[in-house]
Amino acid sequence: MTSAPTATFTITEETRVRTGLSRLLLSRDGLFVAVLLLLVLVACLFVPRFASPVTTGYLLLNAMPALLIALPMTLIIITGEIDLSVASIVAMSTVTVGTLTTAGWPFGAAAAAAIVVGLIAGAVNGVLIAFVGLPSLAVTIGTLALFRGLALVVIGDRSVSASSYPDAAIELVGAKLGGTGIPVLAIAVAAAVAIFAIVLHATPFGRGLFAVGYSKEAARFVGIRVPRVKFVLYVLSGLMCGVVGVFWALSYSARSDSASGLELTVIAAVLLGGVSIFGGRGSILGAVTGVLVIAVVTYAMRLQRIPDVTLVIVTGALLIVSVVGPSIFAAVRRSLHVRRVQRTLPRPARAGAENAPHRRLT
Amino acid sequence: MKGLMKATRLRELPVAGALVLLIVVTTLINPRFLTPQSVKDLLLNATILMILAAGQALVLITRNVDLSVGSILGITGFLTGTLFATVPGIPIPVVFVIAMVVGALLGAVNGLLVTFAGVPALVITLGTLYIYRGINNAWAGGKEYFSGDRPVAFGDLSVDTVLGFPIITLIALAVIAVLAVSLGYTRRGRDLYAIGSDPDAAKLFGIPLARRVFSAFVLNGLLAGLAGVLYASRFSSVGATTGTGLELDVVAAAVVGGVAIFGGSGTVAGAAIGAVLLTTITSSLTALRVDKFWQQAVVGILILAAIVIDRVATLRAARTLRLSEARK
Amino acid sequence: MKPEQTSPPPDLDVLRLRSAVKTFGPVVALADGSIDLRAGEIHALVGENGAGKSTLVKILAGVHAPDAGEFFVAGAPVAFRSVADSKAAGISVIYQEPTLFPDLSVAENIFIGRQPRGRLGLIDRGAMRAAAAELFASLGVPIDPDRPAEGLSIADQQIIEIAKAISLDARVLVMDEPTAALSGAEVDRLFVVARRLRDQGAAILFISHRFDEVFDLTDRITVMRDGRYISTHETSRTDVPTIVRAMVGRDVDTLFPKEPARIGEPVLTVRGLTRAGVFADVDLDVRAGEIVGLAGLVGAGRTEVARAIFGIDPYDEGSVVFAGSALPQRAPDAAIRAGIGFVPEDRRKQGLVMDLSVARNITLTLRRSLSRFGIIDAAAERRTADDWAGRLQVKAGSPRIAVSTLSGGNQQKIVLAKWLANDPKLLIVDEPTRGIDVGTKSEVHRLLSDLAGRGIAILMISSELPEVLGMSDRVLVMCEGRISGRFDRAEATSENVMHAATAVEGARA
Amino acid sequence: SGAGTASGGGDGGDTTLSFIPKNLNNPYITLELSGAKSAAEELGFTYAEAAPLDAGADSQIPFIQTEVQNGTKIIAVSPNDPDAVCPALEDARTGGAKIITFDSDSAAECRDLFINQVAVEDVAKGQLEQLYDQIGGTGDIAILSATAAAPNQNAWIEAMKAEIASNPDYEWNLVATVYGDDDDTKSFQEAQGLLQSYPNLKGIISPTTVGIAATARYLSTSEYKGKVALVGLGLPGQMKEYLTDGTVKEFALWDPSEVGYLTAYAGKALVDGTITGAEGDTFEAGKLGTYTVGANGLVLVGELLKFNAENIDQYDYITF
Ligand SMILES: Nc1ncnc2c1ncn2[C@@H]1O[C@H](COP(=O)(O)OP(=O)(O)OP(=O)(O)O)[C@@H](O)[C@H]1O
Ligand SMILES: Nc1ncnc2c1ncn2[C@@H]1O[C@H](COP(=O)(O)OP(=O)(O)OP(=O)(O)O)[C@@H](O)[C@H]1O
Ligand SMILES: [Mg+2]
Ligand SMILES: [Mg+2]
Repeated sequence: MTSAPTATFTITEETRVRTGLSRLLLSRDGLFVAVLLLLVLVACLFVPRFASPVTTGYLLLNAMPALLIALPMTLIIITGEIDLSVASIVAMSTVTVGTLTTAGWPFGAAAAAAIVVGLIAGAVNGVLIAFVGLPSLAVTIGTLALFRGLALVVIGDRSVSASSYPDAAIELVGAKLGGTGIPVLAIAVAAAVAIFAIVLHATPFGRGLFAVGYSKEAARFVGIRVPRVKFVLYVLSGLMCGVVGVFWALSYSARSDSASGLELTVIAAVLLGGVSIFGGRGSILGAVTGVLVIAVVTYAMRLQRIPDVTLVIVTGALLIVSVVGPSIFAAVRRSLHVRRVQRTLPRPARAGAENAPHRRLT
Repeated sequence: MKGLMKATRLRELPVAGALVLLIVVTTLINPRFLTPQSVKDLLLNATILMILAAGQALVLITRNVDLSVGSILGITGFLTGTLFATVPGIPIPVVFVIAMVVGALLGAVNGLLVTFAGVPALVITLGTLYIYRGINNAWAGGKEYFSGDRPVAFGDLSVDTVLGFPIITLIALAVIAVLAVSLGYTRRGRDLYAIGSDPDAAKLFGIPLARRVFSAFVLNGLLAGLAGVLYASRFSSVGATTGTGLELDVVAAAVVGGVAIFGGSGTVAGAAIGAVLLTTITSSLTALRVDKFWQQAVVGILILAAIVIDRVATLRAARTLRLSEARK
Repeated sequence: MKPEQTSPPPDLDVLRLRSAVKTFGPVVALADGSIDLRAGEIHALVGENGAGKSTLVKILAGVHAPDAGEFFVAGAPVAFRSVADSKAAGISVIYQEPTLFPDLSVAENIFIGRQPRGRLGLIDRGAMRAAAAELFASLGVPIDPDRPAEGLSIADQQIIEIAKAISLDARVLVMDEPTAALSGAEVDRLFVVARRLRDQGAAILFISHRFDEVFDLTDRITVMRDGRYISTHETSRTDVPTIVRAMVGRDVDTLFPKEPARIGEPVLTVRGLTRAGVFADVDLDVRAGEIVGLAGLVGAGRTEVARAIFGIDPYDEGSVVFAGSALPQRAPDAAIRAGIGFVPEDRRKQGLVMDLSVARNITLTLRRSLSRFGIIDAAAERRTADDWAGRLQVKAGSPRIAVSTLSGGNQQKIVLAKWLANDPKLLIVDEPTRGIDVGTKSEVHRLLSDLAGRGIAILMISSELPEVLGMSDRVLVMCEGRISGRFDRAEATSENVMHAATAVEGARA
Repeated sequence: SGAGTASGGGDGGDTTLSFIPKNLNNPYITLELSGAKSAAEELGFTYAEAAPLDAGADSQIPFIQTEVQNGTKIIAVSPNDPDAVCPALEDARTGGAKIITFDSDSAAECRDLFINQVAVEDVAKGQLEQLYDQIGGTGDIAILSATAAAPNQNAWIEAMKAEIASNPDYEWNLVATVYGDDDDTKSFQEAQGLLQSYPNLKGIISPTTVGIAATARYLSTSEYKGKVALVGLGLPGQMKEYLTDGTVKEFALWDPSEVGYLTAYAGKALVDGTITGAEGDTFEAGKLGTYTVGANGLVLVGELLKFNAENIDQYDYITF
């Protein structure tokens, strides 16, 4: 082939490709994990009693629902969609396990039924969004009301307390790993996180999600079955919500308003974790860090008896700073760069007086 | 051909049809559904959501969204209560103006962050949803202002009627009419559609994108401020939690009314009709004595039905277009 | 430098850009962009893909602010801060990629921001519609001003862009590859309009990779290379080889180097393919090692047939047999697995995921073959991407840069790389050289020829007759959704093909 | 309770009284807490309050957990759900804390004491008597409650139903029970829905301060003003205008600040061992006098107060 001259000019020190670890450390995720660690450190130093196994136990257990739902939510947001109905699905699942247990079902069967209910709910979202082609924001606002409504239909004004379930199940939820305070369930959650991270970042399926997020049409042209992918994600989301519902029933109680408002918490955490609402960008590490940052800040502030009002404001501010910050940072960098370029490039010869005619063309 | 194009543009038609059908069926079963008092109640219920949905439509059309409206309404509602309680004799129009200005300022914060920092509106307004709500909580604390704290004339705005229409409903209708005309028949209004239709193209074309989007947010904030005042006129108390959770209802109303969630199409009139439909369905379920526990589920089904119908209508219009062009 | 080069007296210039610099991060898109436009001339700007033409255009348009350089309009120095500024200065631009608003009507697309107003200052829709209809009439195109822009073909979109620019009555009209998507008749009409505007005193900057057009239409030609101004020539006093040499800095080999290849068994067999209202009764075969050209006027339905074969669109009747077994409908993944590659006509929307990196785009079709036990082998992925980017000589800062930052020609190479990496048996290429410069074009042709030589079957859709005739072993012609002519290489002449392309009465003229 | 105590401030430990109401930013609760706060001052205890911003069933749990970790010895809570808080309360008791529920109760085994405003039966009977005085013993009536799962409201409603069934004077037809979720807007619309669906409705009972105010507001702005009777539990300061304009003739409540006040004193008595929560224990409660623990650890604050146009000016301090 002919040797074409290269048309791209590169300023070498800036295109030097960073590799492996240093890239991760300097990436947004890396910085964000550092922020999390710093927060934990600050909390340990300055918040009395934060550094204790009690914290690990409560904090992790409290963060678990949001964490588990954040995993499929990350995948969904990366494809450019959203799921607002998650909390309502959790409520349906919770209510299912509660009602069936009181109706005499064995706990295992009731829990399985609850997970199936979650799965079906996810499939309903999936069919409407993936196969009928409706916008996910609109659909899940609808199912947010519908699923919560169905939970209400099933359980009405009753509630089923955690004490209705077998002690073994309750104990499992409360069990800790020795003296660390880390809940036994955290192992399962960590496994879920790892599975989702691998699926998203290292499998063909995950690769496809990013492509779908940036351009559904282009994704179609490389053989990605976009509707099927979306359907799978919503079913996955429903499944996780089903699981969380069972956890919820065991930890708290089964009511029609269980987990209400959880959807915004999860979405806020995922977005805080750097997942782009427009799709195409994001990582499981970021999303998980997002959930944990909010959990740690919340926990530390509550230990200090700082009113929730402040917490609400801090959450909102964090969210805004996390997205505005990088964009300001980028703008500053851009302008610095332009200035440097202007300095390095030879100034064009100043147009002399003869080049600045005063006559105007009309 | 003309008729076809009209049909594809009039996305609000199916909703309006559904609304009429709902009212007719409910009235057939429960004739009291259309007594003057009930009609008045229906209109009053819809008023606030109508204003909010119309404002939201402006923002949605530009391919943005404002989730903070419930919180803005909360702040301006409480502000209204505070003004009346702490500044005795303050003229009612002044309160309207102050609340709307505050609403517009809060909207401007959203607009600034969205346009100049160039970050997605959903994230920004989810953030300000929390922040504004937090501010409202911090400010109000456990304090609430009751209707007794406000002048009777102010409360009467949502009691007295002209030609069967409550005054606040008339205010809302006037606002929506002005908005509808500005959006459909002014250059700035049409710019909003262009922006929502393809923001990149709008930028290349030289439409002042940031300024237009910013003004959509400001207007939406202003309308939320207006809604806050009307809320204080209508309901008995305003406090820290006023307007909580309203945002999703507002977006749902706009979507049901045919405003595309991804911008570029829909009208304020459609959004307003969507709001009326959503509030009417609640009333009509009550009037039909549908089990209270079923109501929320029915509302969910209604939202889904509305978007499915809209989708089917759009698809059919596109198909007709394709076939008619093929025949050409 | 060449003797025919001229340096015009400066006081005639209605627009003058001097030594403009534009960088995007590490990429210097424009190192020394200069251009002078005179009132009453049509001025061509040519250069290889990535030479910086579109970047220069965007500086004129006020989309990008130059990092350095000087800019005069009508003699006065200007610094545009926005597109509005440039419009106010009388500069109207047709961008390389159409920029229409899909939800708005065609009429509104033309007049957005300056709709005619009636009583109370409100928009007069009737007047707007009438004005649009009048414009279309003057351009001789039958577009309904009331239809939404959504779903228009690229050609029609381009025509609307042209109508929009014309209606602005600008004193400077910039057209960035306006003809890339147009057929002969439409190009002719555009030229008539352009000449009329020139005669009325407008300055027109015309960018094209098609030399016949450049020489037919323009008065002067400015050449750019590697982001730099090279030279300006009087059109009447120069010739193609001179310009090409200035563009690429060397002599270019013959275009269309199709080598005869050993033609084998049919790989693709399509019978009676029909989709109501779009195409009907399409029969075609492509054999191993064969290049089948699919010619026709814009809108003849060639793209639709290709999409149906590949499984993007459904069809109502007919069968598609590939390598001996039937291909399922609407399953691009099955088609890819069976060994079909498809280079679509809209590379920005369909061919590439623009925000994804060069490397990720190349390996997108290889997701499965690059993975072991369901996990992608990242090292192999990187190697593959580097390998193919190198083989096609893609010019990109780094494999991790987003393809959206590459020039059109380089983007097209990425699309090709993506499919070649997948080792296809059949490659369907739709307008493979649209918007591609001469140098790259001959590379693409050589590549296609090579592939055929290695036994790959190629179905090539092209609106450029010389390309079809030069490259194809056989030529099929479509008209109004039907195959209206079949020719062997020997019998395929421009007359035959054009005749078949317009054979059916009432074909879109 | 773990490390870090050294750097701690004065919170936690034996002298902190921690109040976790249903939520914050609600006038009724503010009033309750004001009583608790003044009692804590009298007792020389550190007063702390923490609660979610919404009255969700599960949202109180993290706050209880925080108190557990802070080692607080007296936790007073008004559960939004009687069962959901139990596991957390169990943890607290394991850690040595005394648990008092006030205003609304948890499952009895999860707490030491329940400070109730007024006996459930008295609340129910009092409201029914007020209604009987206004509309007699016949006709359609309806109830507008708070949330569907609110424990105290549900207890009162049950008691009302029992009383209607057993009292021969009451021949009312209870047509509906609806829930305004203690949300002003929602309660307002539920009231409206009731009147529309039941044209013959003669009276509404709303045993929640938010519900009665919203219903009164609706009635006062509609044609039903003065025609449909409204009774229930309301804040005098808020309801005064409706007594004045004739929408409401009489309603009831107690002094919420006394509930908080008594809760604080009961907490002190529990922690210093004066009482254990067993039936018959007695303790001093400052200005309120001496109280005795009843069956199931129940302590009653006092009587139901009835407000009408005559006495309202005496009581409108029960607001802010
Ligand atoms: N602008 C248009 N107006 C009306 N019909 C159109 C238009 N564009 C395409 N079509 C319809 O779609 C069919 C196929 O068009 P398509 O653009 O795929 O043809 P093509 O031969 O591939 O042209 P191109 O050279 O643009 O690729 C046409 O037969 C026509 O019926
Ligand atoms: N937004 C951008 N970010 C980064 N690089 C860019 C951007 N826009 C253009 N470039 C780079 O600038 C160079 C010039 O691109 P430009 O689009 O001006 O070329 P062109 O001459 O118009 O090519 P073509 O004929 O293919 O359209 C290319 O190398 C391209 O990759
Ligand atoms: Mg270009
Ligand atoms: Mg085509």
